[in-house]
Amino acid sequence: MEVDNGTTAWLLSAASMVLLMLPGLALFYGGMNRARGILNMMMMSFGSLALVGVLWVLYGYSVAFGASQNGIIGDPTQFAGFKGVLAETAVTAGLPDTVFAGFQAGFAVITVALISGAIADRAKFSAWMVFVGAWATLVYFPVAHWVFAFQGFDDAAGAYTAGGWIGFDLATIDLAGGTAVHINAGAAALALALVLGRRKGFGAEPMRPNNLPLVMLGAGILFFGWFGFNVASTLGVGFNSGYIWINTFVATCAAMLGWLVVERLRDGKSTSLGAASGAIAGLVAITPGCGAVTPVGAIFIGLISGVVCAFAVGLKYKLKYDDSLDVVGIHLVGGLLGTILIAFFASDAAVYYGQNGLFYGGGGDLFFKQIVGAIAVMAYSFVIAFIIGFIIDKTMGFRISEEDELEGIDFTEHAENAYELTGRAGGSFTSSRPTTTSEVSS
Amino acid sequence: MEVDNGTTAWLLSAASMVLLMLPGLALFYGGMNRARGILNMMMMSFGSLALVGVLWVLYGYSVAFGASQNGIIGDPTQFAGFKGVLAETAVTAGLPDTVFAGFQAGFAVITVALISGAIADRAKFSAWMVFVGAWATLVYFPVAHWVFAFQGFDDAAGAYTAGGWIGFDLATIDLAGGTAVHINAGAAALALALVLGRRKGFGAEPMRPNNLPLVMLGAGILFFGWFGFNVASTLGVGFNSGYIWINTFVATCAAMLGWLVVERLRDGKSTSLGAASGAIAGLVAITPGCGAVTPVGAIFIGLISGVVCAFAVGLKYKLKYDDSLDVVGIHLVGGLLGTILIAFFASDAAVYYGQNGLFYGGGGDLFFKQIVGAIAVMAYSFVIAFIIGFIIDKTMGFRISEEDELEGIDFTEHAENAYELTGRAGGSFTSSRPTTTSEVSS
Amino acid sequence: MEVDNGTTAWLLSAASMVLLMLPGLALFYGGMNRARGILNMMMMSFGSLALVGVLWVLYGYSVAFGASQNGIIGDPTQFAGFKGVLAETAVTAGLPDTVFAGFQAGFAVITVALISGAIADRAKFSAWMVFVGAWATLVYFPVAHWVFAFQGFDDAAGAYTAGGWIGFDLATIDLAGGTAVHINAGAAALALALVLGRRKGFGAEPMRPNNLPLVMLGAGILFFGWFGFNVASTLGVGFNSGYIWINTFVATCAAMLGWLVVERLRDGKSTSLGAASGAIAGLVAITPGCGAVTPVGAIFIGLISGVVCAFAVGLKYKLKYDDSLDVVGIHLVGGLLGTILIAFFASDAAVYYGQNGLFYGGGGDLFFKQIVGAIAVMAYSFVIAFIIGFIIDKTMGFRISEEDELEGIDFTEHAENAYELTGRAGGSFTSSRPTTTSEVSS
Amino acid sequence: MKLVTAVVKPHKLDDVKNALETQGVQGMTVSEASGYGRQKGHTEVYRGAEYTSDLVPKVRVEVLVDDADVSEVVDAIVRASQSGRIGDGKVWVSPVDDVIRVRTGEHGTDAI
Amino acid sequence: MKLVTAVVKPHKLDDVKNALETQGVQGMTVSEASGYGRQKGHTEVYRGAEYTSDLVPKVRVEVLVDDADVSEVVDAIVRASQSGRIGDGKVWVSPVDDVIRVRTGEHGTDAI
Amino acid sequence: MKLVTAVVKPHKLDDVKNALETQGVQGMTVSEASGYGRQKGHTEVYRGAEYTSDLVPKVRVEVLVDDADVSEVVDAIVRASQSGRIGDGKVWVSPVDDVIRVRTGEHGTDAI
Ligand SMILES: Nc1ncnc2c1ncn2[C@@H]1O[C@H](COP(=O)(O)OP(=O)(O)O)[C@@H](O)[C@H]1O
Ligand SMILES: Nc1ncnc2c1ncn2[C@@H]1O[C@H](COP(=O)(O)OP(=O)(O)O)[C@@H](O)[C@H]1O
Ligand SMILES: Nc1ncnc2c1ncn2[C@@H]1O[C@H](COP(=O)(O)OP(=O)(O)O)[C@@H](O)[C@H]1O
Repeated sequence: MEVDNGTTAWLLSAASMVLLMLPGLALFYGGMNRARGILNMMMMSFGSLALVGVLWVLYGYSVAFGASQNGIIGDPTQFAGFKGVLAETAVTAGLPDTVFAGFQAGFAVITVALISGAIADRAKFSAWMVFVGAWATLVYFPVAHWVFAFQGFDDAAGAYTAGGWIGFDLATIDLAGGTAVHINAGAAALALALVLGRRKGFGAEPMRPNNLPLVMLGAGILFFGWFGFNVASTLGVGFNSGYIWINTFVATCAAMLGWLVVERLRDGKSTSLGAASGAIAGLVAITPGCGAVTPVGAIFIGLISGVVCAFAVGLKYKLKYDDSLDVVGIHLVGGLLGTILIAFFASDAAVYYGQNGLFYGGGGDLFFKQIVGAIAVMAYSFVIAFIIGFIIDKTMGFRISEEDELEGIDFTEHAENAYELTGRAGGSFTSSRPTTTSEVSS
Repeated sequence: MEVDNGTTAWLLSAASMVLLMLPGLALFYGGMNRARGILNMMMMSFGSLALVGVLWVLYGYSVAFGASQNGIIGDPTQFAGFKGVLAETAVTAGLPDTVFAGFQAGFAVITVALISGAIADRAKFSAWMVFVGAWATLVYFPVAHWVFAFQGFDDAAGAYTAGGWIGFDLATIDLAGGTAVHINAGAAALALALVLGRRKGFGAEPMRPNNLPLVMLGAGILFFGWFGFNVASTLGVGFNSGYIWINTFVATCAAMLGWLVVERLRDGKSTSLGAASGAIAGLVAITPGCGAVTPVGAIFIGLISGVVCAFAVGLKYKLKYDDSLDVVGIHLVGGLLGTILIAFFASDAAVYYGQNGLFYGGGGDLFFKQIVGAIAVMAYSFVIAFIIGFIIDKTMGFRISEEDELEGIDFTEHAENAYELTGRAGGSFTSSRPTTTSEVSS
Repeated sequence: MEVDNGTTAWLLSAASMVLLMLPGLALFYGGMNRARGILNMMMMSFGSLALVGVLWVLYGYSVAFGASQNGIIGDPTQFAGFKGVLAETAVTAGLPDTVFAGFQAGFAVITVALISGAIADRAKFSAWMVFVGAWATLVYFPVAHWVFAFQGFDDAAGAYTAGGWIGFDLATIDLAGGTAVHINAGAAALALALVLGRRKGFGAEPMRPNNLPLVMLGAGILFFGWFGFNVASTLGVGFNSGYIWINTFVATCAAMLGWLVVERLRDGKSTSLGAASGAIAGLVAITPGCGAVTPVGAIFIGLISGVVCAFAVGLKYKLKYDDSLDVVGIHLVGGLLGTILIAFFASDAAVYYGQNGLFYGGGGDLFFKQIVGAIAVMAYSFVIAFIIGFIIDKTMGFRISEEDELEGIDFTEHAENAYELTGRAGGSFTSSRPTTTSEVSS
Repeated sequence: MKLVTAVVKPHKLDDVKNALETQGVQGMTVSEASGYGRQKGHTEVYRGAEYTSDLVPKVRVEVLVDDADVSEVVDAIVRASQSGRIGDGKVWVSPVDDVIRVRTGEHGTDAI
Repeated sequence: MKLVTAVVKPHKLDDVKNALETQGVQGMTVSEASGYGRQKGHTEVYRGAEYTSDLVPKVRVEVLVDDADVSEVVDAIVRASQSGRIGDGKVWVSPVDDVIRVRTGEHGTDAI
Repeated sequence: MKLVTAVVKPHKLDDVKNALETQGVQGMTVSEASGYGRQKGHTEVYRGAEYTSDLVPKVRVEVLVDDADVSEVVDAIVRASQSGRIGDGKVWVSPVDDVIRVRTGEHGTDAI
């Protein structure tokens, strides 16, 4: 099949935009963390980029997008080491498979990184890296197959003939990963928060964000990349791209409004952390349905997710699990909302899916499909993540020592402190770490 | 009409790039602010994103790009809630209207956010949000119609048959918003600076930027996004795109040089704030004429704007209005320069407009058109912004209390402090805000 | 020739992405610097953007891509001031020359900026700017011709008929600038480090990075932009774009892993500076060969460069040259590695070049071509940079006074301090610079 | 000789400085601090959770003075930083055996 | 009146604060510092190079107290911050001639 | 026992530290400060406006010493930080009633 240059151009941009979300996420999480652990938090994202990236080429892409074995998993050897992908003829609907494989690489890398927000300031970096490899292999790659694999494009029918059991067989609507990305990461985050336990001082000390401007920048970068994430998930360019872009945009705006209004009414003041969190909540919630609802539907989904998540992030204090940076409150809750609200707000005016939800005269079967898809991914991810985490904890140990936690994980795990800002002065000491030096030798 | 995939691909990228300018602007302004108000400054940008984004879908796009009512305003009901835009047949010159609507959304959001730089550290967030809604509705949406609305594309003639009174009827050259964006925002900024009055200590304390690396990063992000802003404003892809890209690039470079040389000669030293400001001044000035001048013309426009704006930012001390972050000195002055210099530097070698300015043997009518367009927008925006601001001030009050201003607006309006950088230490206190805590309950 | 909209769309995006690398680099270097010199470090990047950008339009593009004079240099007058480029007919292989000229502008700007990392905290800004102009003119523009100039595209043969002596005549494989960008900048950096001498305290004080989150963000932005850099260097869109994207991606991941593992084994802990440096090392090393190797080959090139560069950055302490931010250790070493490893890992499965290296049954001639290309650029750049630096030092002086160096270059050269973070408090003093003020006058 | 130490609200720093200059004081040392006294901190709500913050940001001003000038200097500081509300701050006076000016090596009162 | 100054490990601040409150102490001033004593810093390896770091981060707590309360306050601080390891910190007591509460202008013991 | 406090130029910190170690001093506490004395700050021009800055960054070094060692320690500090130019800094000596080592609970001279 021939390459469509316009489609390929957009997918190349979009794939790169998706990758920019990785440092965006690292900033968003890192800035929200306490200062003593910002680097470790960022390193958990960068570490997952490094490892999942290599695994993706070695076998991950093949597990996710190899020939479907009954909708459960792709053939893990078919594209191992990208053999077969590297053929000029490997082009689907105008898009070279290599470009598709690159676009999807970003999804894998980011989904794994999302989990790290739940275990701030207390996880051994080595244990995290082991978790990354295991969870990507056992959970992400197969789940991506369940949701994103559509195979055997029949040019005559203009439709796929095989694929993953959720996306293809069950036909749950999830364009860009409400289930495979957000519910998936959110459920794993909850599991790890339980395995690792709470930070010392959780619920007693404020543990305020160390650098809110970086949080807002991180959110802004995620916002930007998300347009690649959502819009390019149709793997094409055209009319659909436009309204998916608009839906992504306006749901984010509405969610910010929703969150800020909740804060204003409940706490008296709207915060910048609320604006950033609201934006992410909206982006998460519109991810599965961005191609299934109208812009007005997107406004509702955004508003609802902004309001609900603004309350959901408080749950951890009540239920006493330390989901440090609100991965559960935003990604799991937002992902569930977004996946299920499709059953209400889907409209056939959004022609990419062309289905109507309950509010537009549609039937209950879509509701069923959405619920099953969401719960399946949530349960699977939670259970496997818990098991992996438990095994790591019992063998190599997942958590750093209490002493190291008090000292600060950046220094004890990475030998670094984030900031040495004392500027103009000649002496390089700072009050936050020792730097006067007697000698250096290499 | 059929969708052109290449054009749509570029516009999707460009629309996303334009949105990235919003966090870029928030950083640029936030970093330039004093530390006590960086979050509030960033929140004014994010707040305008949230509100204007929703209004855009509800009626803004329709006011700006609905069927022109005598060039004054678009039909506000035609596309309300994006009805009508969401039709697969809504494609103009190869570009789906949904994509155009997304691209233009960024312009709306950013123009409103630009204004906030003039009222640092002293505006109630709620009052700002009211202003955002009112000014977008009464000023931005109609003015965007005046300048950007071109309608009824006649495929045979290859030209539009209706549109806004400035862009279409008068045919002022303003490709990407010298008038509609920069003069518009700059004039409103001046009005608000007058309505709100000066910060306590203005002209007596230094009020230095709190985080210059963020200012430079913000300028860099704006620079990046601006290529989407300017280049994609032709709504096509091709030869024109290339030289508009080059003009945008080289005018920025030249303006930086101009500003840095002024600082060197006048103050003895070139500053990083000067480099960042110079880049923005150049980008502002080339915005209207990027498709009308040659690269050498762009160098001149850049140089002139860099030099003139480097002086213009000092005006506020002389005239004693507190345009805190130089919105007037850069956007209003740069926008006026850029709009008017077209009358001199336009060259028919730049085929998108194909007109000659005074320096290339053109006539004075272009000068007239540019002046009228510029002054009309400036006057309208200033007057309406002043009235809106005045009403807000007399009713709900626009300014925070003096005590809150001294305490710091981030804490008093948003319950936050930007930085908690004390790192490695176990105790979470910092000297810049209280954090020791007796108890937490949710 | 007709414009290909898809190709042009991607190149417009890519050209903008490449420019975003400039602020990315400024952050990466700035954050890695001591606090007293972060702004100067960023200003060296922004200054090179400003000056090289203008020179590019005036004559740089013409020197690099004007009609080849025996492969040594382009005709410097042919496109002076972009005359001739601004013709609608100037389209090569579907891409307007204006777009190509913009894309290549970013390469010029960034290559020069890369050098600055070697001379942290001690170079007069004015002297640096003189160096920028001279080195760009005498080294970068001609070397870009040697490596990147391919001219006289013969549509029938589908091949070029003239070009630079390295890229075209010798046919060294260097898609995106292993030689022209990284070896070139790295060699010049070494020369300047020798001309300027060591910082006071080099080898005795720790000189730790002042802001590691900005380093990681900078690396993330560079990563993003690099996809434009490498992938768009084929000047087309299609199958090749996809695997070049993948190669760039996975080499980066592998290099991060390599560097982090070295740190873990050697120092006991993996650092965030290591993750960021490893990513850049991988990106540098894959730059020349991204179109010549398979993804598995890219993993090896990445791993090797991550491991080798992790050791190479320690050389400066042994050999006692102050390559402050490791331009030599990463760009020169990584560039050499990447250029030479092609001779081993090239595979004809990568159809863009379709050549086999030694590990895939290829012959030794490719090794020879790679070595000659690498050494020629290294030697030329080092010698000319040393001469330029030496002359500047003997005439205007390249280095600031010892007193200014102790005081901090940001303040003495740019009248600024990077951070004024004391937040909420009313008094604007900080301990790192004086700000209480008696009066202000403009 | 005495050392007068004042812990006051940050935005009073300029006023204190001016008052001291008017008093003829020739030097001072300033640093950041935080603290509490009668002013016990206050309850904050953030992200739906409630905190009680105790330590409020302050600046510390230290002035070396001749015995004779102590009460004038203290009065000047108190006047400049007094608003009558809790949190206004604390001033204390402690004995100093000797003062040395580094530049000249002078000792005692001359060195102040 | 006396000024009790304690330089302790940063993560002991909350414990010290609570101990002082239990003791009935009504105020304190806190600031950042770094230092060394018997605890001599340690060797770090970074980017393949070795460093010896000397200055370790600490917090400084200052409390004005009545002469009568000095030993109790010192004991409370020592107990709260003691772990038995080097780097635990230092406490010292110095004389204060006068204390003034800025808000009221009160002098002496009443102002503490 | 005495407390020697020195406010000196930041880039002299390493020299002061080394001088004290040579003198056999076993510990010190360091913090950031700013101040002015004879050195009155200077005029800066920024973005076309002129400022007079008064407070210059300094570091404060505090050393607890035996009465017998005071003059040696003071001399060592002065020598290490003296450049003969204004802004060199100030050193002062104040009495200390008691010193306690937190780790061991020792009091007095032994605790220094
Ligand atoms: N007993 C004390 N010891 C040390 N510092 C104190 C003491 N009491 C108050 N302070 C300092 O004075 C500052 C202002 O105290 P304030 O709340 O005005 O107390 P009061 O009204 O009791 O004087 C506090 O933030 C603290 O830094
Ligand atoms: N002689 C001294 N003068 C001033 N401060 C000291 C002195 N000795 C120790 N300190 C302070 O006390 C802190 C803790 O000291 P530590 O290492 O526990 O010493 P020691 O065990 O000798 O008491 C140091 O970081 C330093 O700030
Ligand atoms: N009277 C004073 N009280 C407190 N600190 C002082 C006093 N005079 C000077 N200092 C401190 O000493 C530092 C250096 O003072 P310097 O300008 O060298 O003054 P001088 O030459 O008068 O000793 C100042 O920055 C300030 O921190």
